[in-house]
Amino acid sequence: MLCLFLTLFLPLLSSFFSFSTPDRYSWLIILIAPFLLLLTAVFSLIVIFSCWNNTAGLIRIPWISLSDASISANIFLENTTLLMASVVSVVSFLVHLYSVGYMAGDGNPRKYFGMLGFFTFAMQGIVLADNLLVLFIFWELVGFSSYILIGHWSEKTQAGKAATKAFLFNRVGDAAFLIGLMVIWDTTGTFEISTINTSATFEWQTFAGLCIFGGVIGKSAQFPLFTWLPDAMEGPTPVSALIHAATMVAAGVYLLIRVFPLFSETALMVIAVTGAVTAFAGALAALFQFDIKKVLAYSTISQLGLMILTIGMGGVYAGLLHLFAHAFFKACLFLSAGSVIHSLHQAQRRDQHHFDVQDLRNMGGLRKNLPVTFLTFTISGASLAGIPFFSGFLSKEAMYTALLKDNTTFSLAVFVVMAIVSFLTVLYTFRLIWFIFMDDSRKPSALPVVEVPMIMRIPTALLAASSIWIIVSLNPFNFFGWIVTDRSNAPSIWLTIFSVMWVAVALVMAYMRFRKPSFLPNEFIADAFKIDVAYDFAIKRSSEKLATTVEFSDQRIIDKAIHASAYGHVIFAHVIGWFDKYIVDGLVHFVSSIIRWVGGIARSYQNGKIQDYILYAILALIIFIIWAL
Amino acid sequence: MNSLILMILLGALLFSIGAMIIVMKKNAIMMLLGIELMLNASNINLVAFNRFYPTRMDGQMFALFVILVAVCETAIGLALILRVYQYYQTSIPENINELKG
Amino acid sequence: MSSALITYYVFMFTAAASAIALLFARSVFKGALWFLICLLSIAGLFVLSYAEFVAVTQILIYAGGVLVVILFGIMFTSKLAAKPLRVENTNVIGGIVAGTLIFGLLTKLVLENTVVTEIASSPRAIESIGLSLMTDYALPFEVIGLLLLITLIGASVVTAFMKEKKQ
Amino acid sequence: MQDQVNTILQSFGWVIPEIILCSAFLIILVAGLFRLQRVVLLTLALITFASVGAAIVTDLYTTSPTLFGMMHTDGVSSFVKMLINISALLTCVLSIRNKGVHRSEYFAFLVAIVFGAHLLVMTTNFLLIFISIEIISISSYVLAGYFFDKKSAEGSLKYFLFGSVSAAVMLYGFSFLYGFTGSIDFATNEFVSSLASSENSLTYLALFFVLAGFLFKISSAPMHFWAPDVYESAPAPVVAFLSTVPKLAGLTVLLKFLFTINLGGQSPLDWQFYITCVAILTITVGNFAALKQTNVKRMMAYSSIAQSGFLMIGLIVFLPQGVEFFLFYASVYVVSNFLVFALINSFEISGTTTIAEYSGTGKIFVLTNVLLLVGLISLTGLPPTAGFTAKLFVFSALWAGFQQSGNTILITLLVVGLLNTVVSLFYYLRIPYYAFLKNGKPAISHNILSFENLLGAILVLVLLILFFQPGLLMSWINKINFVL
Amino acid sequence: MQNILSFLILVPLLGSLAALLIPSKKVSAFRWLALGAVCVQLVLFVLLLRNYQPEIGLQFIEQRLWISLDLGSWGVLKADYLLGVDGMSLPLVGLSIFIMLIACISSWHTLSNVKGYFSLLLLLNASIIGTFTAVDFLLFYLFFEFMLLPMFFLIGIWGGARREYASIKFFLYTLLGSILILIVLIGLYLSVNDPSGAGGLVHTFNMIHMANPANYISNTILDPNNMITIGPLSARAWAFLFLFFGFAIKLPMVPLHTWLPDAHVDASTPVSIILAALLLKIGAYGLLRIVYPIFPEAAVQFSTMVAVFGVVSILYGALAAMASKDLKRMIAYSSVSHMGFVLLGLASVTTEGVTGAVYQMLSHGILSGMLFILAGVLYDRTADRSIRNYSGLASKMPLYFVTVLIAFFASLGLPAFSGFIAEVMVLLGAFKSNAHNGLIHESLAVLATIGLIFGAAYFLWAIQRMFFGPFDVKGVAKKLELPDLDNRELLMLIPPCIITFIFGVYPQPLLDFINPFASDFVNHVITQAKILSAHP
Repeated sequence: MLCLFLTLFLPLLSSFFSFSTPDRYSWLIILIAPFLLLLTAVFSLIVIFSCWNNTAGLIRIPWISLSDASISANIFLENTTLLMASVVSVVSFLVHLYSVGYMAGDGNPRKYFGMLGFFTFAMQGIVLADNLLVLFIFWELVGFSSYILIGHWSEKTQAGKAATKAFLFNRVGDAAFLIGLMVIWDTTGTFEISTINTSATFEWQTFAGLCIFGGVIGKSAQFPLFTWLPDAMEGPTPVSALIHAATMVAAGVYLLIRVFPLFSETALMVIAVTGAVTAFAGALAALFQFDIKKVLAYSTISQLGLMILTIGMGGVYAGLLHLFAHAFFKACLFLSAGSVIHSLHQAQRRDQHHFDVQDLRNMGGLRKNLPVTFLTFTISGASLAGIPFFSGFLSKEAMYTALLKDNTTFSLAVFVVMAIVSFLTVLYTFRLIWFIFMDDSRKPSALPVVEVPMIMRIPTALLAASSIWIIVSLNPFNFFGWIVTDRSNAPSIWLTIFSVMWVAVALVMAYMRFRKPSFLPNEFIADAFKIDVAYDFAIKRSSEKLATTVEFSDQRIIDKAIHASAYGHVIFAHVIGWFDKYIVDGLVHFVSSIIRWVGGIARSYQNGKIQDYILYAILALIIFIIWAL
Repeated sequence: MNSLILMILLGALLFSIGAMIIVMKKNAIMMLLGIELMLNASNINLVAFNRFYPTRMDGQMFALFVILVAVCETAIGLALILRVYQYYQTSIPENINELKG
Repeated sequence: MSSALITYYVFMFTAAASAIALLFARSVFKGALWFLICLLSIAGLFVLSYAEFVAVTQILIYAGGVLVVILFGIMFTSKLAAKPLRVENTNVIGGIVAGTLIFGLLTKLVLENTVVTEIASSPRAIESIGLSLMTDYALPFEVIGLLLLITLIGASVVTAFMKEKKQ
Repeated sequence: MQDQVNTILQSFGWVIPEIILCSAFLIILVAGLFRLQRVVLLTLALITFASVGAAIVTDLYTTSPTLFGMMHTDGVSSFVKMLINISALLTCVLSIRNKGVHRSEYFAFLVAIVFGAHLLVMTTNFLLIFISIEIISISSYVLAGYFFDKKSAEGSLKYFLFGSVSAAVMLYGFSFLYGFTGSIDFATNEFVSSLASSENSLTYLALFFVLAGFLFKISSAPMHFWAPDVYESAPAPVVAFLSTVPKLAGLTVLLKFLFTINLGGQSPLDWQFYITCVAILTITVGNFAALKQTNVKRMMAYSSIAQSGFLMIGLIVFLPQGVEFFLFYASVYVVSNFLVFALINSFEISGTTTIAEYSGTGKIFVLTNVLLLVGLISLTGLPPTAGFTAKLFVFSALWAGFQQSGNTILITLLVVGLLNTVVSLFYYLRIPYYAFLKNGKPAISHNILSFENLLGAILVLVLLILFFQPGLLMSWINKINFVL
Repeated sequence: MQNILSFLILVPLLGSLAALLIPSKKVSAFRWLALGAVCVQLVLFVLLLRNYQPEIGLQFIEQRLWISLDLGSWGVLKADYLLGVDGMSLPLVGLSIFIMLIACISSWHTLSNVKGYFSLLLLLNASIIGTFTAVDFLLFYLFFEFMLLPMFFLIGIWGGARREYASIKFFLYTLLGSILILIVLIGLYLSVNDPSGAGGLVHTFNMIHMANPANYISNTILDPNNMITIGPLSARAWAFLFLFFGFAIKLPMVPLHTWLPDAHVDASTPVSIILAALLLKIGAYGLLRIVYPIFPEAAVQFSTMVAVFGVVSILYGALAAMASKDLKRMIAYSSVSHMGFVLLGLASVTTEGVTGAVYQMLSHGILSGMLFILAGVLYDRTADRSIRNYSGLASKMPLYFVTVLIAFFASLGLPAFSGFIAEVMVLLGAFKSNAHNGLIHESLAVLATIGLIFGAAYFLWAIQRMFFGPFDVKGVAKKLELPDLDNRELLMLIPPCIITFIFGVYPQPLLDFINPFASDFVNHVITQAKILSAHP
């Protein structure tokens, strides 16, 4: 119990400490904050070991009591929450550690570590809360810390824009979430998830579910509100790793898992379709990015889409598993990418040579300079790609299994989408690794790139270690383990084989496509060229086309639409402003000018000519008399 | 036609003509005459109506007092007209309009 | 038709005619004369209406006093002007409209409403007037005296201080 | 015969205040001949009004028998007479620094007007009404010209012409009323019964003519045209006097007249409706025309026109409470009005006559302007001044009248009246607005601790006390037994 | 203890008088005097708080006969000096004192005519406290009107460029509102009888008596049993509308709000603070204290209209704020938007809604005060309020950035700040209303939620434009001399930060005051409305 509270409040303490430390002692922060987070992680592991597989428990904490209703900030404990809590604290600790290196020399470590700690606290709040309103509060608070952290480098105009965009997109989703909360309060009179989940179906349930899912769309960057996530990469890379890959964006998925019983059939269907669209669009977009972080961002979108798709199809456990695995390998990918960026940046500073350190086209052949980073990047990339012996393979298998559970056309279609997405995942992962580390031909011109310091290598390595299969289950081809224990969802052996084969095909394809940017004139290659042509024709062209379309739609249509609506609002707002100034106020002026006009009339009879006065008086008198008689 | 009604109609005529003179004539003294005409209209009425009520002399008394008051008005009016004339060199009322608005 | 009645109509006619003439008078002086005729005719009507005392007062005070004062006024105010006695009209339409409206309204109402009753011949009223002045009308009688005093002083103030100011 | 003489002799006992006034008039005139100091004349006038006021206060609530066969005093008229004397007293005090007006005639005319007002308040006799109105008018014509300059000459001439015409119109109305009722006293049964029995539309015309005369006296629309021109050109104390004394006297006689001709609501003509229309017109014209005025006194003229409308509200409802509230309103109006004019006068003496010239005075004459502000606020009818209480009362009366008669014109008047309060604030605030908010160079730059400030402070105190304890005055008014 | 409320009013009043007696050269004496007076009030308030018993409603009642006029056949007209506080007014009194304290500190460096300034400020203080504690309608009206004049001069003399226009506009608008109130005030007291009066009729201004239909004199216009109709509506409905719009001007409600931006833009910082934090609350207070309890059936009848006005205010205010180029104007419009929530909560007549409405009043009081201080901080340094002329302030003024972040995010309804609790409560209540008492439709609550998005948009855009990017201040020569917050400003800003945070995290202490009031209120309105509208 104490451990649990410590897990929740130690990050807050860290945050508090960081904010209250004077600037002179800011070196203390980088000692204390990671240490406190280490404690958090330890305590969370203690909690998970001591409480794993216990029956669900509820810790009651009264909060607000009204005369006829009360809202309490209860904590709900079950495997899901415990798992998520430990993931959050462990990843957060590692990111803290990493940040010590990454953010060394940053002007404002107080704000950075303070907000990081605050974020961890809020995230733990989301995880542990049993009350939807409390959950919503933390939900918004993570959004707030995300806002601050994205905008950490406030001198960058882009950072500010990205932060604003992120918060506003989230706000749209949150508004829907809030409406959902209102419906739930109206119909059930409570916010407690444990109560809502067990209560009978109610009127407006689909509507409420969809509204809550609206919140998920915003937070987890789902279609159509996903464009904020790539932009959010303006923030420091560890932040992207923690918030925009491992935890916050996963909070939406987590929420879906928590309130799963709330969703009706229709709502689930919508959820699945949304997830599918997002997954596909994200994967395609990732394939054509040049910014290393944006590739990862689109990848995150795509993976989140997969989770949501799975949950929409009823595979809660599979979604959770993927969430768990994804948290580690994606965090590792980001941190590794961060290492690449960091080392290039350092080299660049030494060399006074300016180029975009995040652009794939400026990289190549870095594996010799950055061996550890190369290793961690590859391991986590493999996990992302779903290569056997990595956690990603197992979670993907679990998802396949979940999709194929009921043999409807819809589930089959969804399965196909998922397969395509995994295929694309392999492609872009390979492309990413290849371009950064292999392809020596495009190696940056003799830059003195050296490996990042130990404090950054260790967390990356730890995360990489967490991306192998053991973390999920002992059997590298079967996802049953400590997380998924229900053996009724057994994967068929054919599925495993298919999965392996599919990855292999994809790898081959990727290798063929990305190995050499320039083509060699020989027979074998000609054959390959034919395949290339076919591929070019069948996949590349069309997919490129599709991708450009998606990107186009993303950049132009959706973003434009959203921008347009934003502009529309601004224009509308200006119209309102104008309206206020001229019409509403004008009405007032109109009234006052009427008053003046009447006054003018009353005055105009006072022309100084006595005979006119008398005439007016007499006429008025006559009028009165005629009127009266 | 009853002579009494004629008296009253005569009064009405004088009253209206008095009002018209006051409104129309570009001379303060003419306006004064108009006022007198209106007062005379009242006097005609008072005297005429007194014949309905022969027991008391109210109407005639009233008319007497009206004549006296008319004298007072004329006196003060002429004094004022003279004074204005000193300042404005005119007795045309519509030229005396420094006060307006 | 008795001679009294004829006289009555004649006075009425002269009163009305002189009033109308006054309306159309082009000079103040002529206007004052028309007004004199009007006053005298009205005095005649008073006599015929058994109000001799009023008639006498009318002639003495009104026609005698007031008119003389007015003539003095005319002379004072016209000595400097270029066209001394000409009177022009203003507000013609308004005046005519107002005048006809009043007259029309009054005539209509008078004709509709005045109950024609037998006019009692009243006794010679001079004594009762005298008595009333000392009894019923004692207060107005006193007050009118005060009013005359006020007017006297007022008129003197108005003219006297004006002259001071001019110097 | 003997009886009549006896009645007259007995009547003298009841008219001591009027006798004092009458003698004071003569005494002041005679004193003027001796070229006495101004102070003496002023003291004489003050003593006169004070003693008359005292004489009235001694038997405020008694109702006299009919005096001289044509008037009587009762609570209402005594109260109004008291107000009139207070006004006259304040006028004298105000005139202390107006050197130009210090002639015996000035005070004599003040006394004469008060005398006329007394008669007007007490009488119900058409003849006496006519004569007293003429006394008031003729004296006013002279007083209005007491600047003895070009403008004041014009103002008093206009006043005279307009006044004479309305007097003539009123007289013409009287003559018809006499003809149809056979009585020249509207309090007599003869008058009332023949009015009630007559179906004669000429009577109503006559009543309207008479009302026109009264409306002239209280400067109510549509007979208000003279007021701005006269007020602008006359000295401030005279304006203060003219905007209270004749108005209160006129309102009192109008009150009696209206209650008579309304016949307890039995009149075929809905008098409530027409008088309410007049009030609405008056309030609106007064307030709206005041908006764009630049001369302070002219603005106050329109203000006083509008105030007549508010004063009329107390009469319109035809309820005894309405009369009580009218008296309360009148008292507060007198105090506020004199407060404002006292301060305007002190500015006028220093040559500040237009509103724009008040610019920047707020920083130098802080106290004067604050007191002025309180006065204007009271005229507007905002707390914490008695003006608010007074407005609250008259509007309460209006509401109650509406509750009783269900005449929707009353609720219209309520709304129009209150909205006009907003409009009125707009111009009332112009003086403080210029004084405090605008920067400017005042005509005189040194602060004089004038006695107007002292007077103003006293009047402000009265206004505040009456706001917090209206019962002090109302309990007095309550004792008045209102009978016609 | 018995007269503690009177003392609360008297202390600033005496302070104001004392300020008049001090020679105007001693500038600092006025500041300390004002500060001292408010501190005394604070002590008194703490005393009040300690002795407050949440379980009984109106308490600390002081009743003294003020006006008692015998009107003969009409009965007696009675007005009392009647003060009292309950769960709604007590926090508002606290808010007033707190804001006054801040305003005093904020006006520390007022230059011109310090004497007049502080005496007016104290006068305003007294009348605001009076308004919040008066239980007698006439007394309430007295204080209500009395606020106008000090405010008029505070805006008009110590204001900005167009101060004269703004002050006149402010005055006329609010006066128009109070005239509407006065009409109904007259009708009410003529219709209500004091049941404690022995025998005859006693016309009373007591609000508590007015809220009880049994006290109405039969056959008066506002008697609920006497269905008089004027035009299309009953007399009571008219009275409700008059009162409602009278107070809505003060609130301010769209479309009666246009005085607010002008008044704010041209008022000096402390005056803006008072205007936004306290004067706007008085409109809402009037609705809660007077309009709804006295005319419950009309309130229920017009609930949809009220809610629609609320929602329109929320959306319109937010959009207008979005279009504002001037920082203060934006904040002013945000006030319009926030006060819309009060209307919406009120219209729902549910416990949540009403609690939320009162909570929003308090929260907005603190937040708007803060926002105007922040706007003033910038204006003091550069004399420029245009949003687009600033950029990159975050690096130059980090403390300022932090406080702006807190204030803006708290205002846009970020959880953990009081605004969130209030808005959520209002929305919950509004949504629940249809199912619960059938007053307003759910879609209105949904629309109001959209207002939250707009609210976020304009605050965030303002932050983005002003604080992110490279540092620059256009059109200011000494742009590099832009010092961060000094101690005085921190002293003003930190307490509201803490308060809004505490009430956002743990609202229960405040709810313990508000909630009993809200449930009594809802009970009263709903049951009375049922009884009254059941009449034929």
